[in-house]
Amino acid sequence: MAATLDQLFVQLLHGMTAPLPEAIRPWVALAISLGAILAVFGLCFGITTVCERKAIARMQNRLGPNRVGPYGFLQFAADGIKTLTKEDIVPRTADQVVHFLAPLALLVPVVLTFLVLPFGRNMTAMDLEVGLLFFFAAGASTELAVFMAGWSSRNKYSLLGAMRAIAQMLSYELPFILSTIGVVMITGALSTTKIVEAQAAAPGEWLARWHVFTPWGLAAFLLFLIAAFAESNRSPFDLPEGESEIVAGYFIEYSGFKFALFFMAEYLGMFSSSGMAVTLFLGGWTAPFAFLDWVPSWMWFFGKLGVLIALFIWVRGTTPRLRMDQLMDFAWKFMLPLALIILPTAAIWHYAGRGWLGWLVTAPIVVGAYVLLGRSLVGRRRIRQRSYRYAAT
Amino acid sequence: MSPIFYFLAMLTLGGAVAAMSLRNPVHCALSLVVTFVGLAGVYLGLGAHFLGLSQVLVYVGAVAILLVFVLLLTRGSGKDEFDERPDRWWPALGVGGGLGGVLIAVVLAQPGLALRTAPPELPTVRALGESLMTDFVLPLQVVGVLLTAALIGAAVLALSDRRRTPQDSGPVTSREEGETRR
Amino acid sequence: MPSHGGATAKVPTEAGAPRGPDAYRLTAGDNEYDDGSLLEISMGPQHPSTHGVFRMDVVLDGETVVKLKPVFGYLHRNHEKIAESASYLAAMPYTDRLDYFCSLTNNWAYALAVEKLAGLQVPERAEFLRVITAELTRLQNHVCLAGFLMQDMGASGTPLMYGFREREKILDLFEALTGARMMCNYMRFGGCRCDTPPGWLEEVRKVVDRFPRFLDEFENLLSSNEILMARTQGIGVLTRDLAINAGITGPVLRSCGVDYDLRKVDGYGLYPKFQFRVPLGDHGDTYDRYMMRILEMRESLGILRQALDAIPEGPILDPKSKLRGFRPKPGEAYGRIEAPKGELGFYLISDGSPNPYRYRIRPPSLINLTVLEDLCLGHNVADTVTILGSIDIVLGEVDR
Amino acid sequence: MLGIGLIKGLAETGRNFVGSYLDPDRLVTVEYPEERLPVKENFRQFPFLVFDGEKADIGLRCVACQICEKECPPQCIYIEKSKDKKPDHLGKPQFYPAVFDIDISVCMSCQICVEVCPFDAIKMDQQFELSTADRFRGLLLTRDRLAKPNSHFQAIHPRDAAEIDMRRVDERAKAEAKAKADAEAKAKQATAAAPGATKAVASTPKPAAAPANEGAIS
Repeated sequence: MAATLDQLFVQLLHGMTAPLPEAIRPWVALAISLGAILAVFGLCFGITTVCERKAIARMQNRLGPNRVGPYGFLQFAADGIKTLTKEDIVPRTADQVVHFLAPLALLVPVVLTFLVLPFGRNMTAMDLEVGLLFFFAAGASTELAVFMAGWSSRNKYSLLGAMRAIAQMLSYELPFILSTIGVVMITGALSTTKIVEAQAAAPGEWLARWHVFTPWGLAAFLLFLIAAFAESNRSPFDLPEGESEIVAGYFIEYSGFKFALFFMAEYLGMFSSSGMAVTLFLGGWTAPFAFLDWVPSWMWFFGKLGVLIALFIWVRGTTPRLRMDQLMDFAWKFMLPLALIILPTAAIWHYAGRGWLGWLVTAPIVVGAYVLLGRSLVGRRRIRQRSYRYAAT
Repeated sequence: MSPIFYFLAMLTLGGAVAAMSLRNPVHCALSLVVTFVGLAGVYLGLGAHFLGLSQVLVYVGAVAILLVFVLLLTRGSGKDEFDERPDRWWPALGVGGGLGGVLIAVVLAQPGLALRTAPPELPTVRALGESLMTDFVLPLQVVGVLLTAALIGAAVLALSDRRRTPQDSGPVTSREEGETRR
Repeated sequence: MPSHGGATAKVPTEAGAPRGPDAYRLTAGDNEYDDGSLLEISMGPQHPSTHGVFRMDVVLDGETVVKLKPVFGYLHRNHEKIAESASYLAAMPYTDRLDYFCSLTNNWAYALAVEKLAGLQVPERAEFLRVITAELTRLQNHVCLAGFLMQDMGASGTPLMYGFREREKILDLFEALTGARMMCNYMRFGGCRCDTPPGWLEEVRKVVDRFPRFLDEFENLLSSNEILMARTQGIGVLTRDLAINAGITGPVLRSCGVDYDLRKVDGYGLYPKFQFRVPLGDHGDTYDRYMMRILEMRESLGILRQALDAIPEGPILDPKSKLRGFRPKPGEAYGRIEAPKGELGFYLISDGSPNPYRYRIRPPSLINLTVLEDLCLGHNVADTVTILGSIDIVLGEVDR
Repeated sequence: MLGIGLIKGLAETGRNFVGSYLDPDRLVTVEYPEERLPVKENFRQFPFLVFDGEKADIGLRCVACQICEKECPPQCIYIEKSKDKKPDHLGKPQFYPAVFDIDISVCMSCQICVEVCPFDAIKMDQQFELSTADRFRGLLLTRDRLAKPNSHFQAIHPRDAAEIDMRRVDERAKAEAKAKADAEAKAKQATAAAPGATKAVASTPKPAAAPANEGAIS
């Protein structure tokens, strides 16, 4: 029963493609998977926007949307109808073609990144040997779309936003990729499926071998997550759309459905980055404890995804935004060195083993590097809490 | 020679032609990106997954951005169009054609290369990595040193022209004493 | 990046070159900066962060501000002239609309000026009520300011909502006392308009007792936040001399270490009777300006507690004061108080007629705004927004 | 260490997230059309004219003295005096407003008209749902729309209304007593001097001008 449930979607796909001729079967399967991904994550996008608004509202002691549908959960449908029926305004001076293509150029690569995510056991739409590379390659293509949007609008704010976005994405691409290299080193594979399988609990062990349970893995996970915040332009790294400074950044001149596409691409990017974080560090679809193996694998994946997205929302409800130069400093002076330090640490862990020796050797390196780098980052700017004096009365 | 190949070839060539013929430099750069993507598609179609994806990652993700940045930062605003038509296209054609001829000649002169036959086996990433780390370790290191030197040089060039901002130098406190405003 | 002819920002390259804001100021006469190297953007009047209809003409070199021209007047309502053509009493509701966050302190400043002019005495209970309402006003103003400041830094509105939540409780008190939440129109020449409704002082005490908990939460959320500190420390430094020369008052002045609080200096109202301290900053940057407000709120709570303990029964209006046919004898008077934003002064000349001959306001927002360019030069465009937020302006008062 | 402040902040928002479900002091939102807060007694919105008795055109307290029109800071009141006179509650003939308009798109709810009114005729209403599709006539309150019975005033400002009612009853009683005394005196005079040739003019005393600043609120 559990196995059936686990392989439910795999069987379904198999059943749908089985009658087809051999030659086109993989392509049809890919198309169906893509359709399913779009449907599932499109719905996720809708629900997440509502949940985010409600959660942030609760953090701010408000009620949040509660008018459309039960508890306001159909708000996203209302929003969707609104954006679809809105007039699509293109500035007269805008570069019409590029302006039109930008949202598409942003959305397509983002959707492609989902193809290599293993949503469950045997549930990878495109099980490439170089899946991780595919993910990053597709993700890197979004930068250009952001530039296209900002440049073609012929708006000073959008140009500033585009410049910020590109600078930010390029800078965070490095720690984003580097933080995953440790996983590749330990696993010895670029295939996302293999990376997940390597994190399952070994026979006889009760705890899974998630990479986040190791000192280097925890640090790399946090780095990856921070870089994912930056890559998906989420607070506190939402400078490209910093609404208090440059109003909406690169998509300031977009309205209606095109704006919705940008919005959707942002959320899908968040999902795919979170999914990759789950895959690389949180064991993908594997259960944390061996005795929980009976829960269907895709449930684990989506559960972990939900936790990470909740984290994204939580952070957004809390932090102010960084400034551009601080963002750059943080990427190049903190995250990049730390990511580079994590690489040899992962190698040491590989040879020292999973036991106490590994912990004893690697944990101090990671913690020490974190403290020193953090102190140098903050200390150079003399940032600290201050004490204040009072006038003598 | 599947339809996909023809599509990719058309994409690649069309992008290249557009990159050469369009008037707006940013459009040219974006067309070049199409070429890069098409080329990556060709690599993927040949089974060179690693190469194809690296092509996207490096060329689309970095080189194209660099091109666009250079275009935007070095040209004044409002000069989006090329000012004059390239009238000396004869020498350009000569140089380009010569280079193309040399490349084609080199490719055709490769021993044992027969078109229309797939390579016997697809090299895995592991094999690629191992050969890079064993057989080609010296070239790899040389290239690495070269690139590092270029990077440092660029950083030095950029640093010499950098202006100090208050954010870099900590709190600005040294406004002249007793100065009145304006 | 070298700029091509035309205007340049004076770029300090060698040692000894001017540092500080002046290093970035565009040289005079160089208005042809549109050569592609500088970017002029117009922030406002319809911009999410300009606190009303305020516009900043910002010239950027990259993202560094090299010129900033504040443009205001979009909200000009001819307040002073209207007040000169109407009776003394009729100007009172208009003062509510100056700094619409702090209508009660505006009322007080105007009432103070008229009382000086007409020689009216304020009964003690009315003085206590004035202190209580003024300090409550200070609380809600500072709370909102801190929230808006964080909003300008992109904090998704969370601190702003917390600030508004607390402000709401104070506004409820105002509503119960004066009948309106923002446009209170409460004070009269020689006292206050009405006495407290039954149980109002207990309600105030409840709010005052709960407020410190909120302040602690606020500080937990923000004051030690690394991003906030990085965004505000060393940003928009206002020096002592510039502040004094430019006539800056209020928390902005105290943040650069100048001990000048009209509640201590003038000792108007009943402030000499209360124990409170004046917090001072040492750096004069945005963080200090923010912290001044937080610390002042704690002092205000102390004043409120003392006032609530000591408030006597009694009349609330000077029997000599009258509403209709109020004609002060000829003369002039300047009444000023420490409004939440700084020194708010009303200058009045009476020629014995029912309306003032001259009516002039010294608005703290406008005067504090004059240093905006000095604070912003050389900083990032994102910092102009936070610096503007930390100066704490209300356009109703700037434009009048 | 870097990050501590952020984690503190996260804990704070997390606590507020949970607290918004548990602590009514945190979740202060009122879902307005369904839920309504009790209106505070002192709350003021736009002015209305008080009338006594049942009929607005008979019992209107306003005597069209036009003080409020003069004192109104934004000058949003327009009054036209009547040609004829009607007796007020004390029986004294008074003018009444033939036209009394308040443009509430101009009115700033400052309550000064209420404070300066010597007749307790104009008071502040608490009706705030006044949105209208007609921005000209819909926002111009005429005399008929402004006139509201004393019972309405008693309902929204009970403390105030009770005091004013008491004072008015006193005044009336005094006035009646005086009228009676006058009538008796007159009757005595008449019987003493020339019976039958008297003009029965009941010279009622002027209504004691209520201290304006007190009548409204305290």
